[in-house]
Amino acid sequence: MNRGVRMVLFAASGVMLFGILLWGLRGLPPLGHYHGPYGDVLNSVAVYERHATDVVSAVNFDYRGFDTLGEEFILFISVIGCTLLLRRQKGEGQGEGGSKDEDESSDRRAPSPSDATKVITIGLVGPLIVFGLYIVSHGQLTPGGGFQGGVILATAPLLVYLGGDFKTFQKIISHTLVELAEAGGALAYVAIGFAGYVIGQAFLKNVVPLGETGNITSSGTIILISLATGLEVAGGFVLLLHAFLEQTLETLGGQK
Amino acid sequence: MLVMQATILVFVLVAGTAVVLTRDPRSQVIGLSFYGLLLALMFFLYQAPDVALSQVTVGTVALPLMFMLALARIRRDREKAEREEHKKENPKQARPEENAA
Amino acid sequence: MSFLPYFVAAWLFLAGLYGIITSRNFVHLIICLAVLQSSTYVLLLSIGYKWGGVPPVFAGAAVGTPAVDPVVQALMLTDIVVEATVVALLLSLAVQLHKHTRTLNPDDLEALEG
Amino acid sequence: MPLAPLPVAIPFAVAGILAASNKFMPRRLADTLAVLCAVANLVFCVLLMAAARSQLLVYWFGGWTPRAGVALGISFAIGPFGAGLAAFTSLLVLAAMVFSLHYFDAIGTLFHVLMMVFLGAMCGFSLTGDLFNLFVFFELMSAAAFALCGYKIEETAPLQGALNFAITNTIAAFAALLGIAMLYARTGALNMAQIGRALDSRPDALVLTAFALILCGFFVKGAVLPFHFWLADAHAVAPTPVCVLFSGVMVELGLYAVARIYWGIMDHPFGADRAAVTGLLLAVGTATAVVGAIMCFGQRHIKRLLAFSTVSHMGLMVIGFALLRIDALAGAALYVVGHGLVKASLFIGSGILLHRLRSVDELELKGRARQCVGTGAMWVLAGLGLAGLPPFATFLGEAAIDDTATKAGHAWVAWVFFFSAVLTAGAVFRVGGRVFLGWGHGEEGETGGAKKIEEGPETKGPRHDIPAAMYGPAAVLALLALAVGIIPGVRQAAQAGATRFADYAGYQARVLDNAVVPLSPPPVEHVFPASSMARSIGAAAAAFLLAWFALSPYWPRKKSWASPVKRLAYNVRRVHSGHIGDYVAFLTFGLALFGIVLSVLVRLGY
Repeated sequence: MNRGVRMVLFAASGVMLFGILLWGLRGLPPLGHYHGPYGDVLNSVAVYERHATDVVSAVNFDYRGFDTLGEEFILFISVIGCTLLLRRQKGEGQGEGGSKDEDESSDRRAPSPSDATKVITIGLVGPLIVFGLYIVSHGQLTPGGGFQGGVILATAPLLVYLGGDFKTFQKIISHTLVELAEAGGALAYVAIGFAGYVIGQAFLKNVVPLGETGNITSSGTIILISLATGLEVAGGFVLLLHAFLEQTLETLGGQK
Repeated sequence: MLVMQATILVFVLVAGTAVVLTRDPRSQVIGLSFYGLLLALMFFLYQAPDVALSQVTVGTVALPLMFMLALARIRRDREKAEREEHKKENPKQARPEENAA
Repeated sequence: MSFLPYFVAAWLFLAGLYGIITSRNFVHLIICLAVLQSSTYVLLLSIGYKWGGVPPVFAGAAVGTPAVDPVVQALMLTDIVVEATVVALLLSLAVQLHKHTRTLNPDDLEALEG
Repeated sequence: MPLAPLPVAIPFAVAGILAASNKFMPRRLADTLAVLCAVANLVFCVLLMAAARSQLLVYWFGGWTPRAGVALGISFAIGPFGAGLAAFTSLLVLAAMVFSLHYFDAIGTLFHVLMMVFLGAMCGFSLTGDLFNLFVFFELMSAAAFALCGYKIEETAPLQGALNFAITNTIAAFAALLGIAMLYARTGALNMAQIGRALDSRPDALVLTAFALILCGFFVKGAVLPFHFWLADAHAVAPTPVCVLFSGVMVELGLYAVARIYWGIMDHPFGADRAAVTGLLLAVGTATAVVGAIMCFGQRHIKRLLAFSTVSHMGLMVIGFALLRIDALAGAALYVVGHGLVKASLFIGSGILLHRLRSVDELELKGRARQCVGTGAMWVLAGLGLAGLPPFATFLGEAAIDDTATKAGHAWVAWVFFFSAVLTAGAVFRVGGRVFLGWGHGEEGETGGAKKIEEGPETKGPRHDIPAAMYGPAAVLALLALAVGIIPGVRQAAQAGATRFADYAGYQARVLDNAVVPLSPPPVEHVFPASSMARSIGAAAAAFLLAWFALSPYWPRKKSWASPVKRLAYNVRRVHSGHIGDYVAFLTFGLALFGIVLSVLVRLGY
């Protein structure tokens, strides 16, 4: 089909689809009139049953923890997939790096940041890590959790890179360790699932003492899963960003 | 509150449409980052702080970053291809440049 | 107002489709896919909303305060992960495709005709 | 201890271990682990299937059993069909892993990790009883599939195919998610049994739209017209062991999800409008079968040819489901197994050709495989299975569907099966005749102008022999397709499974109230009408004749472009442009079409 025919087909069917969507959506309860029961039941029982004050985390890591296991593996497998898809091919990298051709593009290399910028960006790394850890470890109490905190943690090495310290950056994300963190986090999630299973309870059953509500050690496996997720997400996003970063750097040569 | 909730929806609608209609990928990424921020704000206004936090970290930082890096790589490939083509077309002209570099 | 979020959801879905169909650049196309996906965010969020509800976090509020639905929020968290990962996979494919063909325009690709 | 979580948890754990030890695990150890995992999964799923015969197995993750009919957590609801499909998945993954022992020397264990997660996701997809969990496994399966599809990044076609695959399937997933969200807003539930119980007896605008969205979402995975475009692009270019899984089971899972949702949720709301659903699905099923068959015959790239044959056979399976009757459903299940086995065998056959002769182009390979007698024999055997020759499992399924359709007043359905069998099997025999016997001419234009797609090698090392790990799985799978058709009691088991699967009230009672649900499957007729036997044999014979004709000097060549048949085939082919914009335009069209036609039919009380 050429562009014109395609647009005519889309215009006709798009209008119809929009119409039918609106027609169907009219059947929804008006905004603000959620009438349960699923969410209301959970809102009323989750805090007592799980000693977690953030019900979203309780749903995520306990009631519907099996969904989240799948979700973590979506991330896990995408990272594996991206590593695979962005792998270096034969004749790529060595041949290109350092050739005369590439030196021409040296002016496109990120300009070396000033000392002040360096200090600020590197100085931000510490608070960022603390913040990320806080979010990960308080998932059961306040908004946040393994996923959100993990992404924050993953941006810390990036700041090092922005600070211009590529060597340290490379060292921090020494692949084996990050890969281990990513796979280890995913594995830990499955292992927590098996913890209930091997003692004769259901898979992913919350078998750890629940502790006192409001306490950082409360909520049993919820916080453990949150930590495992944090590890996996942090590792996964570092690997993702690194895979893309490597793509942009590989033609620069010399820096490796 | 109601006014804000309605306004943010209109903003999301307009921003989403604008992102789609922007044809240059680089400005589009900036738009996407802004759009992600609007979505996060919307989540916050609709009492979803957990999701808002997620959206801020992913939608406004991680995703646009990935897009930027991918675009940088693509641009480099393109420029390299153009240089090669340029060299093929007039080899004499290209050589001094190489030496200079 | 009571129908506005649903309208926005349907609109974003269609806008994303429009962008994908008219796209001349795979990166642009992937961004449109992200916009298309945001329609599911808007729909999920609005169906779980409750007038006057507090966030489903009872750290400050007492249990029993009317709160919005926590389930849709958990679903949205999953949805956001899906978005990030699908975008990452698509981008890696696009980057590799560009290495081979030097183009990202779907119009210029003809390896799979017929 | 209950086995229910193991088919998902064990592959995930193995994937985690393989990924963690990526750098230092020897290749052979990774192979062994992956093969063992597939074997363990197969055993567990078969045990589950046996256990599910007497009663639906319900497993609540985290121990969250429902309270007063409200499901708090996520459940697996395992019937014979779900467990059977998971077992079948494990079997094909096992075959693919054994076949790939000689594959991909270069890239560590990442391939194994992807395959293991793919396995776990497909098993979870077939066992789950929760609508959102279905979406999660759909996405997980897709994410693994996208990466596997684009595995050969050295070539252009796999990347473009993977992009088309990923974009269409992702849009589909979000369409389905919109539908799921709409059902959740209406019922406040994500568990299928609970949603079904909460819905009214007649579908209103919301339920109609939601059903249409979910239907289309999973039909994109199921490659049903007009959503089928991605399939050929993805299959033609994916590595052979991945093709085995794509065609053998992943595509069928899309249809399984639709059937699961229909009988888990929609059977009661649509109870008075079954004729509307049947009418719509019969039409799209027939269109899919016909277009797939025409496209299949016009290909020269062998894997692409097989991919279009999958499209055509998916159409036939949709017909089996569309009748919404237990006998036809049992037939469709048998057809899924039979087709999956022979198609996997054929794909492995093409993989052997690629290993041995470095090409999967029919014209290029003319006569070059003369010495591969075993592979050739296996190719023809699997081709006969594809044609639905008795006593292959495909025949059992086809006969059951034909029989039910005739009783329901759709006698023409049998001829759709006939048409599809002649063209797809005819194409397979044509390839066999040309490649293994050297018949016909090797010029361009033989197959009507299909373009050549470059395909790089997948293996290193010596090519003068075919390792047992390659032809072994192919032979075993083809013979299994034969065996399934011969073993007595298979039809009764399928019938019982279908009865369980379609037991709408029993499903809800079992999942939500933990009730014991008795089962009395309707008896199966032991003898098929002679006409359906004769038709199937006739189809195989006609396929042979067609293949012979296509290779003979009488086959009309380039000069006769004007002939209407060729023009039709040419126009059908032109629509398959490989352009993602076209595919998404058709997807939009399909979404609108399904929504409107379904609504109109139901509202008019068709």
